[in-house]
Amino acid sequence: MTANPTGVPARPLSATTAMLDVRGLKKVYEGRGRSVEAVRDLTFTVAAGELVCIVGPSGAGKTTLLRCIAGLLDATAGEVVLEGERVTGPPPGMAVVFQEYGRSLFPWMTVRQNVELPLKEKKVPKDRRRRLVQDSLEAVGLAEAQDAHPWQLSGGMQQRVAIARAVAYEPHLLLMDEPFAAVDAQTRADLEDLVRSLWQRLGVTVLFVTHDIDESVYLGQRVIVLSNSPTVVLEDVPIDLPAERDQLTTRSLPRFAELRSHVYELIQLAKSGHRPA
Amino acid sequence: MTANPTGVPARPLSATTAMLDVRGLKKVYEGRGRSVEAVRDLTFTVAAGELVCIVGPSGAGKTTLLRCIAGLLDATAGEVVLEGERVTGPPPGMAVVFQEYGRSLFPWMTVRQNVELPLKEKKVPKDRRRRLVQDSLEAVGLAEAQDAHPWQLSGGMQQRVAIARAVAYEPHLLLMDEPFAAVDAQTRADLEDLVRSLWQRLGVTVLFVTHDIDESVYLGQRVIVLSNSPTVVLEDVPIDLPAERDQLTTRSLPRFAELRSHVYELIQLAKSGHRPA
Amino acid sequence: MTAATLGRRSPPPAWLLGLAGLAGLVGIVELAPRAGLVDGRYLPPFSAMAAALAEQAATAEFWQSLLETLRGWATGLAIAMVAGVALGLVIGGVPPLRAALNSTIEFLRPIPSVALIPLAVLLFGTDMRSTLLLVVYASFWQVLLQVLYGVRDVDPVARETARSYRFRPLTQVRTVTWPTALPYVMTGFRLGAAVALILEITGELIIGSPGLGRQIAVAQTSGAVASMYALVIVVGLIGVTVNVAARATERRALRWHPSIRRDLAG
Amino acid sequence: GGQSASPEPGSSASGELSPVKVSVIPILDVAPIYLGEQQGFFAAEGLKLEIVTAQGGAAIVPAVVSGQVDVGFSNFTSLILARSKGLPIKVITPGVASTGVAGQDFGGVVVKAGSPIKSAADLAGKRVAVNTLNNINDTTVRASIRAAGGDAKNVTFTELAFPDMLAALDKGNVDAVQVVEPFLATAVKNGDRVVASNYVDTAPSLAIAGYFTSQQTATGKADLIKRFTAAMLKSLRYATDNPDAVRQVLLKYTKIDAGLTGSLTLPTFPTKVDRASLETLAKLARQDGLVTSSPDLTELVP
Amino acid sequence: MNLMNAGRKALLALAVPVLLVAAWWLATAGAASFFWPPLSEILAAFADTWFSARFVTDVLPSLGRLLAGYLGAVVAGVALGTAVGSSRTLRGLLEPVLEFFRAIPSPVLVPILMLFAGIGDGMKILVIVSGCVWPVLLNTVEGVRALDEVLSDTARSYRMRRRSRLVHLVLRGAGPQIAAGARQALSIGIILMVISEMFAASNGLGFTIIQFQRSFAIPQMWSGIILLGLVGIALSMAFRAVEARLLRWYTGLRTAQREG
Ligand SMILES: Nc1ncnc2c1ncn2[C@@H]1O[C@H](COP(=O)(O)OP(=O)(O)OP(=O)(O)O)[C@@H](O)[C@H]1O
Ligand SMILES: Nc1ncnc2c1ncn2[C@@H]1O[C@H](COP(=O)(O)OP(=O)(O)OP(=O)(O)O)[C@@H](O)[C@H]1O
Ligand SMILES: [Mg+2]
Ligand SMILES: [Mg+2]
Repeated sequence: MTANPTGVPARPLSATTAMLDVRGLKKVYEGRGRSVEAVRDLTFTVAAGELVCIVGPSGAGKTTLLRCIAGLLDATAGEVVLEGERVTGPPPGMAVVFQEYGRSLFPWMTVRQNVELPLKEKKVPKDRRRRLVQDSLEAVGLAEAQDAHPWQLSGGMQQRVAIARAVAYEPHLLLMDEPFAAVDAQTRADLEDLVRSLWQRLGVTVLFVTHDIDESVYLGQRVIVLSNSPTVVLEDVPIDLPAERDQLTTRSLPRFAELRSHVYELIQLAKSGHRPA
Repeated sequence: MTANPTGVPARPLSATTAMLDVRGLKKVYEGRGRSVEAVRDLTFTVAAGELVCIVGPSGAGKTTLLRCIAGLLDATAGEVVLEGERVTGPPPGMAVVFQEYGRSLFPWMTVRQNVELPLKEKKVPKDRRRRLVQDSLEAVGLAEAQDAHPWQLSGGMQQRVAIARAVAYEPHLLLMDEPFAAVDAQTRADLEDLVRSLWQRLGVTVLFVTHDIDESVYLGQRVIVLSNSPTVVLEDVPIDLPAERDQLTTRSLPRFAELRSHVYELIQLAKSGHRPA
Repeated sequence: MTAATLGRRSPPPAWLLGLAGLAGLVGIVELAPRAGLVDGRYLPPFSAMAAALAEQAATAEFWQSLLETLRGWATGLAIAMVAGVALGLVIGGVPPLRAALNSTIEFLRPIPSVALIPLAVLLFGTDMRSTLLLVVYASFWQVLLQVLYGVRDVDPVARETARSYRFRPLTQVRTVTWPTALPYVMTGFRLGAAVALILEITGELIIGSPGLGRQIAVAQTSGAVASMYALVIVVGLIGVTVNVAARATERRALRWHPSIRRDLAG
Repeated sequence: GGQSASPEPGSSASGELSPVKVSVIPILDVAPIYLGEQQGFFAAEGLKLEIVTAQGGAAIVPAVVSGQVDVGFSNFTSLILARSKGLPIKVITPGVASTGVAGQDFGGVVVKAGSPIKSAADLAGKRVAVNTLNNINDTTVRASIRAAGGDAKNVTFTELAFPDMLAALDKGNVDAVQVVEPFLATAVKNGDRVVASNYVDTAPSLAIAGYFTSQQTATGKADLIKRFTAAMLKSLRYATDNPDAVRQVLLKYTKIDAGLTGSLTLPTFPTKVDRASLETLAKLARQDGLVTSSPDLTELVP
Repeated sequence: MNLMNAGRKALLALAVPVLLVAAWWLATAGAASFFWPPLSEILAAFADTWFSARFVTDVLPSLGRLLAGYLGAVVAGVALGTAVGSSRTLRGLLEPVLEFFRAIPSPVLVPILMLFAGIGDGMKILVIVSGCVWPVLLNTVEGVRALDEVLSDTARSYRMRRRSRLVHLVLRGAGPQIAAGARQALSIGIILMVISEMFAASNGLGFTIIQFQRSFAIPQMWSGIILLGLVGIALSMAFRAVEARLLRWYTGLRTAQREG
């Protein structure tokens, strides 16, 4: 982890500090009769401690990409290299917030148990565990629902439990797949700031899939825009906004508006089937 | 159904044309030890052919409200009256897009079968059924995925299947629970226009739950803002934008900006626990 | 304002319905022979069975037999449950193992316990261990198969969650596989319990190890029809009791499961 | 068999009784052993009798062969079958025999009152239930038919447990049933008609079943078996002399209705294994194809 | 590649049986025990016993009854199970009665059945049904109860009629668990085929095995047991082929993210 006294991670300087290296990734889903080339050729690098957003049309293969990086899915071709090692299974110190947040919570456990379980597995001492669980649930605004079961919660609340679980885990690689899709605008803004502060505090590397273009620009140091399926990288947009961001000022910067409309145009291009030469 | 030659439904004139009447609705979830008063007292009316958006903090009870209206859940107190009749079970001619879109698709059926089944139930003749299925799948951009099973699709694609199913059904009451949460910005815009055109074409009454404030203002004739749980109506905001809307011009109207920041403030109020006197 | 739920009458409690059902059965058994639908000499009316039962219940031998039966049954079932669940989780969790053992399991499952009786007797004589062997053999497969199907039911997203947080294999089994399989295991328990009881009785009946089954055999060969049915009623009631217990356990252990949730929600 | 005098109860003079485990079927036939126990004949021989019950040969024969029990009770046809397959067993005492009086035996073939079947010969071409196929009861029924001049080849035997037979007869599922007591008495009480006494028709006083042990036990525990034999013979004799005691003891180990015991026809309890009967049974077994060659009966009954 | 895969699969499937047979062979090779004859003797008896007229006179009728009983049980179990699983009142009313009957052993139940069904093939089929129906019934009940709420709400909100809800939602949704029950019932059916032939029979596979047992034809009896096992394997293979077709969606759903 990059210890950074200023609390502001530096942009990557060279490829040698690459945390994550996706090389020529290709994924074809084989089914009876139906074979889908979801991802054709993805190559990009993420430096340690970077926060990268990924956007792309629905069905572009963002989830597929994340699963490959997480070591949950075997690629058809190409490879994913994490901290110099080829990914063959879930690496240690990684947390994933799944798009299917509802199904990723264990219905037989309470909210607290769900958040606490990975910490137990990580052998975090009891009182620290307690504190982490408490803090993360408070951070997502669910301190009161600790003893409820996931199926007693609304969709947005479930999603926040999944986020709390990932946050409490203190990963150094955090993969989030549309993690704020089910929460209201205000909560969303709060959670965005939560992710940014977590990232700054712990120096965690974050890959963040989202459909909200404003969100991608507000959060990321880079936004990778994917093409339509079969997917390639359409453009890797560096976000040259000041590192210190806040909901009001950052979003009202002219540069913000420029970037967001640029990304929006890219998405429109992607949806209309445009592919890089 | 309001036949309307201009394609633009009129605002409701009096309470006598009320399609839907929610009166003092209260819902308390009783569980072992944990009893949650999700909805305390909701009263509002929706005229026939109206398009009403509902926004509110995560966990406010929007889904609960929709389920009560759909006749899927018994209220603890109060009542829902639909076209003069008290709702005790799902009324005919209603379509619902559930928030848990993934779980609402039949995994043993293909996409086409999923969309077609309710039409078969409605005894729509075969060729018309074919056309409706084809048209609606094309409208959501899934014409190619017809023969896939839902679990072979991405999250956003699944959600669009659920939308296509509701659209093909040609309901006269359409309840949608965050139906565009999992799709990209461009698709979202397209789907918003799809809902509006459907509404104008068929005169269907629409209740639309969303977390996207821009979306609620862009789509609705009214936006009902709910308070924090236990829920009451915080404000019923009439959207006095021209009936003819389009993504570019409408969204750049000054009145649009005013309305959206008004709704946003209301949401912030709601989240901070403010309740009407 | 009236409650919206007013229209719905809550159904009578399950135990009341259950008693009504059993009462109906009693009524049929009482009336059928009286009305001449069956010959009362071969299926006596319920009252005759009840009288015979009362007579039996006054003897120490009856209670001794009941105890023997219950002991043999519980021991056998416990062994079968533990073995079935443990092996089921292992075999189901390791696909190559499953592929390797499939045909063997399918070969062994349909071997009827009655065919094994001489072998059991050869090994253990006519005491309770012979019967125990049959009980375990028969109920083990029921539990095993249920567990295998239960393990298959794990939600892939839940499994991936566990994998991504690098749960150790044992934790994965404990926190993901086991809860998913639990409803199947409960059904396996209920199936196994009845099969174990049946084999316990059959074993006692044929091998002659002590218990209710031997009493039934004696009654049968003596032509004491009412006494025999009285004992059968006892066996049936054991089955009913076990099920009540299983259901009660289920309501606690599966509180989170849709089936129980729906019941509790009303 | 001479009086094996038993003033000193074998080796266990100290009152310490040696256990002997006997596996029997809980039916009328084994009343003498219960009587003998009651009368203390076994204790007098220094034996502590332990009776275990089973439903048939499936459990009894393996138990005896494996030495799990010392003595078993079985019908002679079964034992002939076992011996012919090479099972090392030996008959040590007789058990029951037919009364030898036609119409007044403890087993017989019964038909419904109105049945056209009047004699064993009429059974030809009919459906007859026996409790086990290819065993003593169907071979003796065939013998009975042959004796009456009927065609024994085309009888259809069906296997039914004794307790189920009368119901099947009532329902017309079968035309005749071969039953033993107490079902015979019940049948007569129901008004059914006995058309043949198959045991009597086979041989004058057919030995039907007896007590046996395994070769290994016979040599390894020779003394125990000797004492058992002595006590058993005493019991058989006592049973023959005290029919009322037999009827009484039935109430103890069976659940036969007390009102019925008086009307039961008791079998005889011989004290000598009737070699001639065994030869007859062996011949029938070969004739009906149960065995391919007659076993050496001297090995079975030394 | 595909061929190699198939080869590996076959090897995996055969390894354990081959090992076990070898172990059995070795363990009994020199044995003198009357009840554990050498495997070679059993196999010799197998050919003599079953590759003969007996196949037609005993094995086929048994298999016919088995199939009839099994199918009857599956239909009855699914029908009753759906009804009981969907209605809480019905479940409360019937469950204790069903549990009562479930606990009654066949040696006791069969005589009662004979009172009503006589002693013919009908009775034997009924005996098979009476045993096979339970796993199907219990699993169906539980499967129906465990249906996803959102899915049944979807069906309700589109006002699917009772019939199509049954066909398209309940039966398909409970399918995986019904399959578990039906699979259980298969081997129970074989066992009950044998048991049913212990009563009032004069032919059949089970009858023959019991006859062998009673007449101490031990190698023949063992060969019969082996035949039962083989029947079990054959039927379960057929079952799995059917299951794989009907539950293709389920396999896909459950392994969707696992495979590459
Ligand atoms: N299990 C599967 N079997 C077959 N095809 C699949 C499977 N999972 C995904 N796909 C296909 O792969 C493509 C990419 O899917 P993926 O879920 O990665 O998209 P996504 O970018 O996450 O989309 P969304 O934004 O809608 O979630 C889609 O076309 C989808 O149909
Ligand atoms: N089955 C249930 N049992 C108990 N409590 C429930 C249940 N369903 C919902 N609740 C509670 O009711 C409240 C409202 O839930 P609801 O799902 O209606 O919220 P929502 O407005 O749809 O939220 P979101 O925007 O996050 O989907 C929440 O506090 C939730 O915990
Ligand atoms: Mg996705
Ligand atoms: Mg909701």
